[in-house]
Amino acid sequence: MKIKTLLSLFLVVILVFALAACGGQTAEEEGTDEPATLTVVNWKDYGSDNADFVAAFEAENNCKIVHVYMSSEEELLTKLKTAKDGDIDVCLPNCTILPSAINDGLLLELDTTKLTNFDSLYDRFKVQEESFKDGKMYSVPWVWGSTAIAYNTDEIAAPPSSVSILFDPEYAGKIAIRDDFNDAVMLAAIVLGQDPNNPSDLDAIKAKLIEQKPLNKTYWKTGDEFSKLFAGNQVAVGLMWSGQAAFMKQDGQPIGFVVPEDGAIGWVDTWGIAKGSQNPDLAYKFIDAVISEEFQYDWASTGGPAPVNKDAGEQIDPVYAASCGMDEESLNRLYFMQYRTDDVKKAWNELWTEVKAN
Amino acid sequence: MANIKLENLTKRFGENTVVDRVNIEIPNGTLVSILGPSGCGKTTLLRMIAGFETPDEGSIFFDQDSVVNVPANKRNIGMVFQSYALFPHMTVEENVAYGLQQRKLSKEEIDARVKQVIDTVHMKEFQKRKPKQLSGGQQQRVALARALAISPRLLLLDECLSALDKKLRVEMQTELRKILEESKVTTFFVTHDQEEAMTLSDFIVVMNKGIIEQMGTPLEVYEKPKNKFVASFLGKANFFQSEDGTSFAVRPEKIHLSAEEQAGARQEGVITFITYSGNITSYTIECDGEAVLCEKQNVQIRENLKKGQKVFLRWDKDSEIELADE
Amino acid sequence: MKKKKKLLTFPSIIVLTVFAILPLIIMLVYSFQSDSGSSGVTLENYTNFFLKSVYLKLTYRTIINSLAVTIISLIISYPLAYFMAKKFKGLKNIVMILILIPFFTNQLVRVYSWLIFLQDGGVLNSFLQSVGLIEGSLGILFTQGAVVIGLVHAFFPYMVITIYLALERVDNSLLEASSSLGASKVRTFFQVVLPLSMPGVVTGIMIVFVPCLGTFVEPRILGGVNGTVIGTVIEDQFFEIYGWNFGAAIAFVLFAMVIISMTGLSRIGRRYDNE
Amino acid sequence: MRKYFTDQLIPTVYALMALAFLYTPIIVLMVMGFNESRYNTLPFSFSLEWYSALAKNEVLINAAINSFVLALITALICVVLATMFVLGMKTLSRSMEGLFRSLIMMPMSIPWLILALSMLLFIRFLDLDKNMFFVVAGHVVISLPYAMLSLQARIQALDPALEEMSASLGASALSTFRRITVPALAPAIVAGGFLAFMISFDNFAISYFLIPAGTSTLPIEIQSSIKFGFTPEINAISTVIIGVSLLCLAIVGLIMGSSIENMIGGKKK
Repeated sequence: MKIKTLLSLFLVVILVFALAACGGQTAEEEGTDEPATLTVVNWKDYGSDNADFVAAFEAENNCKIVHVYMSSEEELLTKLKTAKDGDIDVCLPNCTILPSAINDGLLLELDTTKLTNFDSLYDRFKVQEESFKDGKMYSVPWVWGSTAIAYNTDEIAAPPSSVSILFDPEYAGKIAIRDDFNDAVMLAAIVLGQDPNNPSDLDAIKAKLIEQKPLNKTYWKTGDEFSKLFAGNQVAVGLMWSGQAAFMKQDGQPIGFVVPEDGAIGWVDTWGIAKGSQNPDLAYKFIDAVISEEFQYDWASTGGPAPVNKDAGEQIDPVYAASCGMDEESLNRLYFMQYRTDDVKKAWNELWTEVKAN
Repeated sequence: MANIKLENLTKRFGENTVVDRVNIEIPNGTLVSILGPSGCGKTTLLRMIAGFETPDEGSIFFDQDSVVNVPANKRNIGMVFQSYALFPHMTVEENVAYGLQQRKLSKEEIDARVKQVIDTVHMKEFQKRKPKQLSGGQQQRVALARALAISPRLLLLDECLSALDKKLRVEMQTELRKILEESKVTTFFVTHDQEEAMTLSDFIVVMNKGIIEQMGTPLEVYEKPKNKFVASFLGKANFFQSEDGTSFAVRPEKIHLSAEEQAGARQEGVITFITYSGNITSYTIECDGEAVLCEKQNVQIRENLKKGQKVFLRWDKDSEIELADE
Repeated sequence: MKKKKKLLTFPSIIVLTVFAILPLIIMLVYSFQSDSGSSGVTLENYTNFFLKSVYLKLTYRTIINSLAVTIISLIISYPLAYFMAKKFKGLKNIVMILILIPFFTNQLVRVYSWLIFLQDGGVLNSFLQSVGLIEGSLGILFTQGAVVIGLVHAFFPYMVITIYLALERVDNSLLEASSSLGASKVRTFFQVVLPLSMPGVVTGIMIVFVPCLGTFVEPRILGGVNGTVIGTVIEDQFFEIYGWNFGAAIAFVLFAMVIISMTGLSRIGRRYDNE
Repeated sequence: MRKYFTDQLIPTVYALMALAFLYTPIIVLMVMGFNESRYNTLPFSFSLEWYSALAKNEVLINAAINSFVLALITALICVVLATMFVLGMKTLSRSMEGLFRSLIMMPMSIPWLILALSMLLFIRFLDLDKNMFFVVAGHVVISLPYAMLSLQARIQALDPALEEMSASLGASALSTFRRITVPALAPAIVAGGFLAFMISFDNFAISYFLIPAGTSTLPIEIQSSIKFGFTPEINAISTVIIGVSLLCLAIVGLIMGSSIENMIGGKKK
């Protein structure tokens, strides 16, 4: 019968896939003799997936590194929350979500004595507030950077001294701030003289952002968008990450980067080990490797963000460091993004939605 | 080829009984027309014989074998649909060969049989064409050839001529009859066209509302219709009441007209309408407020009857057809 | 026989039920939960959506955008489908393939290519300047116009396909019959061809309008500061804040709107569907 | 003359204009793959550096191959499911048919992001591991409506008498299906498979949330690159994909051209 044949065909197809799926798994399970696999959640093209580094680490530790890419900080939380034991070994939460991850018990408590390079960190990163809960440490800072002013050096000769340049009608149509509620609110707070991490008057911030809105060419969402618009001379000044600005500069773009006197937004990315990791020892080795002097120097000097490793930081050419906001002075001007509760995030997000819908 | 016997065949669609306890027995090699208005159940009957519908009750026998549980593709039945249903992606040849290929015959056997059947329907020069490149009549022949190629035990033709124009239809009727006589296959022919039914068949089954009203040879059914429905559906008829209250029918051509009063005149009336159509002339006569139709062969040119004229109607007692009570 | 044939629909239905309906029920449950973590059933996500003018405003903007995209797609697609079905002979397969080929590229990459093409000083701008059509900058990128262009580009080929398939079923002999009855070509078109192709048009409208409502990539990238639509709000709820409950609620409101408009549309379609 | 105008010239010009619109971004992206600038800026300066970079980029090439295989499997399953569905659909009552059809079409009206997250939650709810089976299932769910659309249109045009006729000629149900139904539906099956392939090939959300670690697809690679910017290697691989698919279609067209034409052309009287 036709029907029977089709039905059985369908069943066969389903079965084949089920088997293939199971087959894939059993292969993994059987592979206990095979090198262990370390699953790393990070941004794509963000240091740890550098092919040379991965190859060297794999060879040295007889293991395999698998990268899973995240598409936003919150989405990393989703990944951690929906992961099964062993799905994820190490991940890169930043300080805004770190306490959420720690409070939900998604990260393992760390023993820094297992990290030979921990002592080389700048002191301030050894005691990064968000990494701790009840005196226990759950993550190790890796890199830091700023979201500050990137400008076209052909059009703007002197480094802007204030973030208020992003509110300056003189540059109307040549400005691009980021489509991100956190950056937007903090930026407006800096201009208004409020505490960027605890703004007192959200209504004023909203009004300020609405006032600023028509000055923008666009709100950029991805680094790709910004770099293309900048290179295409569509945007002359905007909010940008220090790392990407450095990279673009090295690539020959006429881009200048400055943390202005009134400050800008700072961030710290940290490594944590996921609860349920099957290879915690390997995870420690991995973290130790990426906070090593060698790794940190290599990356920071080739367009990466700023190092947390003091030995690495001191090797970097001070002129270069200053040009991409890695210097001490810039560091001291930054308002580092802090953890925000869900309610705060929700309020800020809604504020930003209202600005955009205005 | 086979004797076909239908016993108590019944089919219901929901509340509707579309075929109601039908009994027919057909000897080998007969050409049977199933005649009836649309919606009378004739197509459903045919589809049950073909195996596309399962009867709710009753049985179908090919010779001694009950086929109710035999699927359509095992019944060895040739079919021709009104739409012909030629396979559009196959050539004439391939269409005809299709049924033979299902029978796992050798290529030589198939080729020989295809050639033979295509010759029979005079389609040799078109055998490489696709259906859409053929005219309606040609498609019809291919459909017939395809059905005949498998040497079916039974051939079912479903309104297969009605898509053709009148002239072509008459031609095809004759040709069909010839082909069927040669192949001696038992044939069921479904139609709503009484003329076609009479021209083609050995036997006519008149259906109405799911039941068989009457069956018999064309002569029997025409000359001796059992009831008003059959009488009026097959040919034309005038209906009268006799004094004892029974009703009877008289065919228009059996009525004699005369201008003068004569012995045995049964009715008198006034001519209200005359139609001349070459071989016959028809008169509509108003008798006691009833229209009576009367047809005359134009054996010689007559002219004497005019519109508005008073005429007398006469017919033989033999021409009166007794009708069963409704 | 009929009963058995019915079984043929089951594999699809089972796949849909197991891999779409059941999972979505979980999401539906989310939409009725408070994000504060308490487990009770609440309507607050829905009331929040309907009581805040900003969401209604964005919904309105989304609908207007989607309508514009649908209408423009229809204007482009119908004649093209008509020409393919009725005028091109051997060419139609080639045209069909050419219409589908661009979809082998990634949606994001296509959108970024529009960005490059439409930007001031970009290809289009330079071209128009050099032929003297405009002076200065074009200013079309980062407007609703650019969003509509991007969305029409992304969706109109599907409409071409559905309309083409419907038109192909319209028998040419009907057109001949109509003109033999003395109808002009225009009249034949409006009284015969158009009604008979309506099912395809209705499907085409659905296949463009419905996904347009939930889209976020094109508006975000091409729409500039005013590129916020309901789709981007949903995206933000899931990616920027842990707002699954509210995000799910918006998605289901959107879904309800889709159901309503689809029911209305299929009524229209059924009126023309004589089979 | 007038006939030439309405039957040839206007349709051709119109089709060319529509195709020009359709190919605008495609040509831009192809050209930019040969441009030296990483940021797609003008003036154009010819370079093959992105192609040579692509040739060494195993990650991207593997991801593209994964996408291709995934889309192929999805398209095959969709075509089988959709064909079965439309064949069975004819026997359903009108209201059931409507219900079933809207069920199949539903994934078109839910943002795929939400569908993908729902499936992820569902898998976790059942305490199962992410695996390729679920990725394929998710792709089938979202691609099925598109395959269905083209098949539905065709099945309505399919004369049921053809199948009955085939049975009366002694063909088994399978033989009828193979020799009559499939050829009659073939253009729609091909078109439906093609659509399903495209939807799957370009899908990000479902793959992203359901795919097991260590496996990637082209859309995942592109979406993940975008945070810091993708290089014109992406343009290069897109160009290669378009080129390869055009080449395949041209070859298929040359070999099967006449038979496809016959299948399609054979439908109408």
